[in-house]
Amino acid sequence: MALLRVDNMTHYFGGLRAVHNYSLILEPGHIVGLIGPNGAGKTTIFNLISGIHTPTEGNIELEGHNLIGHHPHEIASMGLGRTFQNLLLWRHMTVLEHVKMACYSQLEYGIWGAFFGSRFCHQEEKRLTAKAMHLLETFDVAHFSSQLAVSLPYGAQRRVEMARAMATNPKVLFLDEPTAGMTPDELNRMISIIRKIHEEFDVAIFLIEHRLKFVMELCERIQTLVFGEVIAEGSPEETQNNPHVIEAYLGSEDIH
Amino acid sequence: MDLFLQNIVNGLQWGSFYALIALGYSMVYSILMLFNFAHGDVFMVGSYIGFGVATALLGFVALTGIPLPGWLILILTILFSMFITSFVGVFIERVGYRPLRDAPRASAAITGLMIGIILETGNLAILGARRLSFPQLIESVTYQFGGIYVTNKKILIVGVSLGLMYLLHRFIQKSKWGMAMRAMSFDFEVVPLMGVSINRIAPLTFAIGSALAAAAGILYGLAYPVLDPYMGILLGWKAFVAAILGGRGSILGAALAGFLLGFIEIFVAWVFPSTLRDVIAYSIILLILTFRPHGFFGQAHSTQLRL
Amino acid sequence: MQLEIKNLHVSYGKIRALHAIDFSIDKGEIVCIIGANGAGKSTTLRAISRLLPADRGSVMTFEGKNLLRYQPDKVVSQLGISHVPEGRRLFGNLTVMENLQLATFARRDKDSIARDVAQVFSIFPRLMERKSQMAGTLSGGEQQMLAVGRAYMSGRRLMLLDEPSMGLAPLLMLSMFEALKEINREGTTILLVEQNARLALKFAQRAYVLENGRLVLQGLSGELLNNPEVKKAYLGG
Amino acid sequence: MDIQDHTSQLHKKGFRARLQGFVATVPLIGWFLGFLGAVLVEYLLGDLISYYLYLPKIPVLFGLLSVLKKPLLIPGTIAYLILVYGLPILIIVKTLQKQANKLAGFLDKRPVSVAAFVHLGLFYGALHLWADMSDYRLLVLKLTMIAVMLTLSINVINGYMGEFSCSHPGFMALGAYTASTITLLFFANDKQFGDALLPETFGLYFFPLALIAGGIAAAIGALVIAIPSFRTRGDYLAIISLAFLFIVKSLIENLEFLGGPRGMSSQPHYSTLPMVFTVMVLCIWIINNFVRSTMGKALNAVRDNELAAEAMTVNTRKTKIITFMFGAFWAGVAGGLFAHVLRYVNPGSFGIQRLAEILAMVYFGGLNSVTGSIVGAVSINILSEALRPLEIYKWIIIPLLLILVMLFRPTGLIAFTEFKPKELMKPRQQFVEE
Repeated sequence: MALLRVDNMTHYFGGLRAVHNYSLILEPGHIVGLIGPNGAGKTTIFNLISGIHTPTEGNIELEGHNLIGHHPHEIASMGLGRTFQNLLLWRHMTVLEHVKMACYSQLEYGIWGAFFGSRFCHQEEKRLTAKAMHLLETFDVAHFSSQLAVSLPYGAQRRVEMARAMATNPKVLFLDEPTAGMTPDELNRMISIIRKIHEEFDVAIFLIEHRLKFVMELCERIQTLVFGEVIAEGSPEETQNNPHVIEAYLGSEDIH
Repeated sequence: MDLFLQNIVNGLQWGSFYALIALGYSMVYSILMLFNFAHGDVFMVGSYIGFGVATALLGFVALTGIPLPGWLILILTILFSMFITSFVGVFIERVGYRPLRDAPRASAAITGLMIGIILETGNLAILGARRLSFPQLIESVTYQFGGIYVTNKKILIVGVSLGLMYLLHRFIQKSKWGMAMRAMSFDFEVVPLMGVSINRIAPLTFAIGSALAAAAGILYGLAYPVLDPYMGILLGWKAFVAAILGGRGSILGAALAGFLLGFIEIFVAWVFPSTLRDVIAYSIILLILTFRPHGFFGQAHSTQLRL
Repeated sequence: MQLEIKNLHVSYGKIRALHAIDFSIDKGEIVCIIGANGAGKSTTLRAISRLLPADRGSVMTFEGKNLLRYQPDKVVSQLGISHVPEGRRLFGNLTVMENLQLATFARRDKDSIARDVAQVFSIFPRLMERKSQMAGTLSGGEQQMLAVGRAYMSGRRLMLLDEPSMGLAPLLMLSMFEALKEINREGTTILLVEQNARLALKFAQRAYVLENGRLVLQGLSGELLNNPEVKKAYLGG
Repeated sequence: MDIQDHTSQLHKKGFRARLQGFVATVPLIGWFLGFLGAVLVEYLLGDLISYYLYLPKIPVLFGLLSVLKKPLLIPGTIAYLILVYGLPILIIVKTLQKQANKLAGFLDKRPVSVAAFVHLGLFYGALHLWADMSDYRLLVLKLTMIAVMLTLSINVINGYMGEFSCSHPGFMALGAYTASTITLLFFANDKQFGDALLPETFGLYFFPLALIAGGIAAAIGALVIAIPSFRTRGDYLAIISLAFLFIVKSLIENLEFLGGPRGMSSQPHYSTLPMVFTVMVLCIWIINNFVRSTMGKALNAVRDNELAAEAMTVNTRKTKIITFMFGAFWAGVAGGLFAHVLRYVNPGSFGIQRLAEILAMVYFGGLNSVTGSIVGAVSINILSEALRPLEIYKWIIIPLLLILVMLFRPTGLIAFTEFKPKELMKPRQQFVEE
């Protein structure tokens, strides 16, 4: 059984068709990439699957559970973690608080425990802190734990965001342009980080990316999206040599 | 039936005040995405300035003996007061809003509220607690159409309001400043790229809104001649509600919602005991906003309070 | 040197987006800046049109005048630098004609405005047909035309273009660049930022390569097109 | 010349550094002891000292009031303050420095609750004595404590969750009227509800229940705002909450059995100082616990980015409902206390002016900060009492002050800090090490 399965998903914004007949099968442990020019609808697909928008048509299943109509937080608790293209860090929260916050659905204490500061509540908070610190160490940002996340260097912010996504205990991880704005050094580091989480946490990964080098190196399969439609799907080599992809994404060869 | 039509007329008059004030809120909102919470008090200040101008003109007539007719004094009063009050708006923009353009919106709201309190208290401090009575510049004449009674003042109030709204509409649709305002309401950030200075458009918007509020203040003074420093609170907040109800930033919406609010209040008071007016009017508003969270003409984008 | 930029630093809060950028453009040139997403291309343009404040120590001169002394609206109206922002940013609630008129807000020369409008319509005849339509209802290509037309109206010494090819079908892209060539022939200097590097390098005479807020390469377009590093990083092979 | 300047500067710096060093070595309990001592001095010798300083009576609010009325009394008042407050506090703090640190160290090893109990007991004792000297002081103190509760509870909504809610006076009114109805119905003989149903002696014990009932009424009212908040934020929510405020106010005006516009009066005298103090401490404690827990931090996540919060498994709807009801609950409780402090409420007490006052306190003190709320409530309250002699000019000075704060610190004086009682009560390290 596929871990994540999207069938014939179509979505309209107003009268505008943003995504057309999109399908995806993500097997456990796989890494799939989604490429395409700006405005092709890649992030829209992420938002549709993670429940931020509800698709006009189509079906989405995670481990056989239907996701349509669920709130994003429910989908996230079911095991779909994600990052955002523009990070969406919380402005006034520290790095540690970010990661702990992502454990919200794992909180065992109730509202009264929080009000009266029960012993159980304190134990839970300690447990989460330990878990969060462990994640932060994995992503090599533990030394920033008490700083505001937005005050960190860009690369560190990216890693904090990934740690935050991992704290939701995802089975599938969606990465929206994880290397945007990174130096080549940071890029290589990001590749090894993604490999590491892929192995260590046993998650399937679905990622949007602009840099071909990155996608080619990581992904087993690549989908190319143009104007909301998948025009090609296949291995990195196939994609690289597909004339449609070259025309649409790399810029057509003959101008002037 | 007659009573119904009579209430329509009353609603039109009552709605005129709301609509004129709501326009000021809405214009400022549409370009700056901020509500000018001092606007209700600008209405009050406008009314007092109108009182001052009218008194001065009457004094001038009495001194020089030049027999100016009442209607001319009224027109002059409205024009002068609108002009003077517009500077109050410019001042508020300069002091309270320009420095806070990049600050959290809540801070600007607080500043606006506080400027409002200062205007109220300042007025109280200068003029004292006695209530002033607005000079009656024109004789009241009552006309009868079938079973409805209409005074010339009512006609004047509704007429002047509609006229001003039409002028505003023309200004916004046809002039280049109006065009710049519309552009600013759509996309604030790139307006400077058109060679348009935000620091000129913003004060202009405040000035126009304040001038309209001043007109409303004088018309209000004609209908209900007793002025007091807190008159802006009651009408101002309700007009603010109307501005929101119309859809924030929508000029047409603000005017229509102003009249709608006027009708709701008049008709509620007609059908129910008048003490229930606020309860029912606000409950209707609450229901409308719960089911149409962006008002009648508002765009459905959620703006968060920046912190 | 029409535009000369030295040691330009720009920061968003604590994060520095541009590090010591140096470059210059001659009058009448077409120059492009290429680079990956988030490399700082748009930031550079926004700094030139003063939408973003430059950090201390930055120097920008345009035709001998200190650019840093000008407010963003004066950059347009007094220096004649127009800017087509990323994503076009048209005023969707204004008609096509109004969008063009607004761009002449600060201009006093009534007659030449009419002539310029006619010129825009002759470059982009499609806009003529859509004259009284709301800009928000235009198709992507028409929007891009209007964005360029609007910039043409507001200032013509230097035109800054942010990704003019974004979201355009290949054929439209070609005609857009044709139009830009024409505007350039009339004497407008063009500085454009492109993600589609191949296209940009074919169009421009010179190019700068931006990586993570630093200029890493510069040269004539032809040279860069054949540069193996550029090929690998930006031309997809 | 140069050298002299230099040395005098050095000396100055030395003095300031010494002062700072001294202040830093005194634990909180030391200051409380000092305050208690000063109050004792005033209690025993206040009348005498003020008589010899030609003051008409002991300066009630640190002389702030009388000074504005009669500037001639300024020197006397300053002398009084130095004699009664400045000197005793300094002497006590200095002499008991070691003992206080030892005591703080001892308490630090006990559970937090024990330490808190001792601190609060001491503080309350001092406040009680202080308020005992004048009815006016007592009233101001109670109202200030209620203001602290109001400010904190609105901070939960406006600061921690970042909504601009305007309905706080409405919540307060719900609490005030509910609690008053209960106490008047059961424990008081009055015109509206007739004779007491239960013996009056039970009253004080049932009063907390009445307060809770008031809080619950307010919390239920808050649902009217919480539910629309799922779909809308910012201005529209502000207006919905404003409409709610107007509805509550004019509804009460129309309900004859609640006294209509005349209001309700002769509530039993239940809001005693220990009662108000205890409820306020509970309020601070519970709110502080909540906002420091991960569940409470969800409010910040919703404020800073709702989308990211949802994607990180935060149930934003539940969070919003909890926040509005929680904030409203404490406003209701504060309203109940308020009604029993003044022993008279009418709908006019819960209008726009009250809203402006509450907003002023929270934005002055600082958003997202318990300390800020306490500082804001206390300072605005004391200021507005102190400026009372200026009559209406008070309402020019306070708004101006607030505008200045907004211009220079748009989120308030002490914003975005955590309130950590345990840290506060710790012995001061430097001294212990020596």
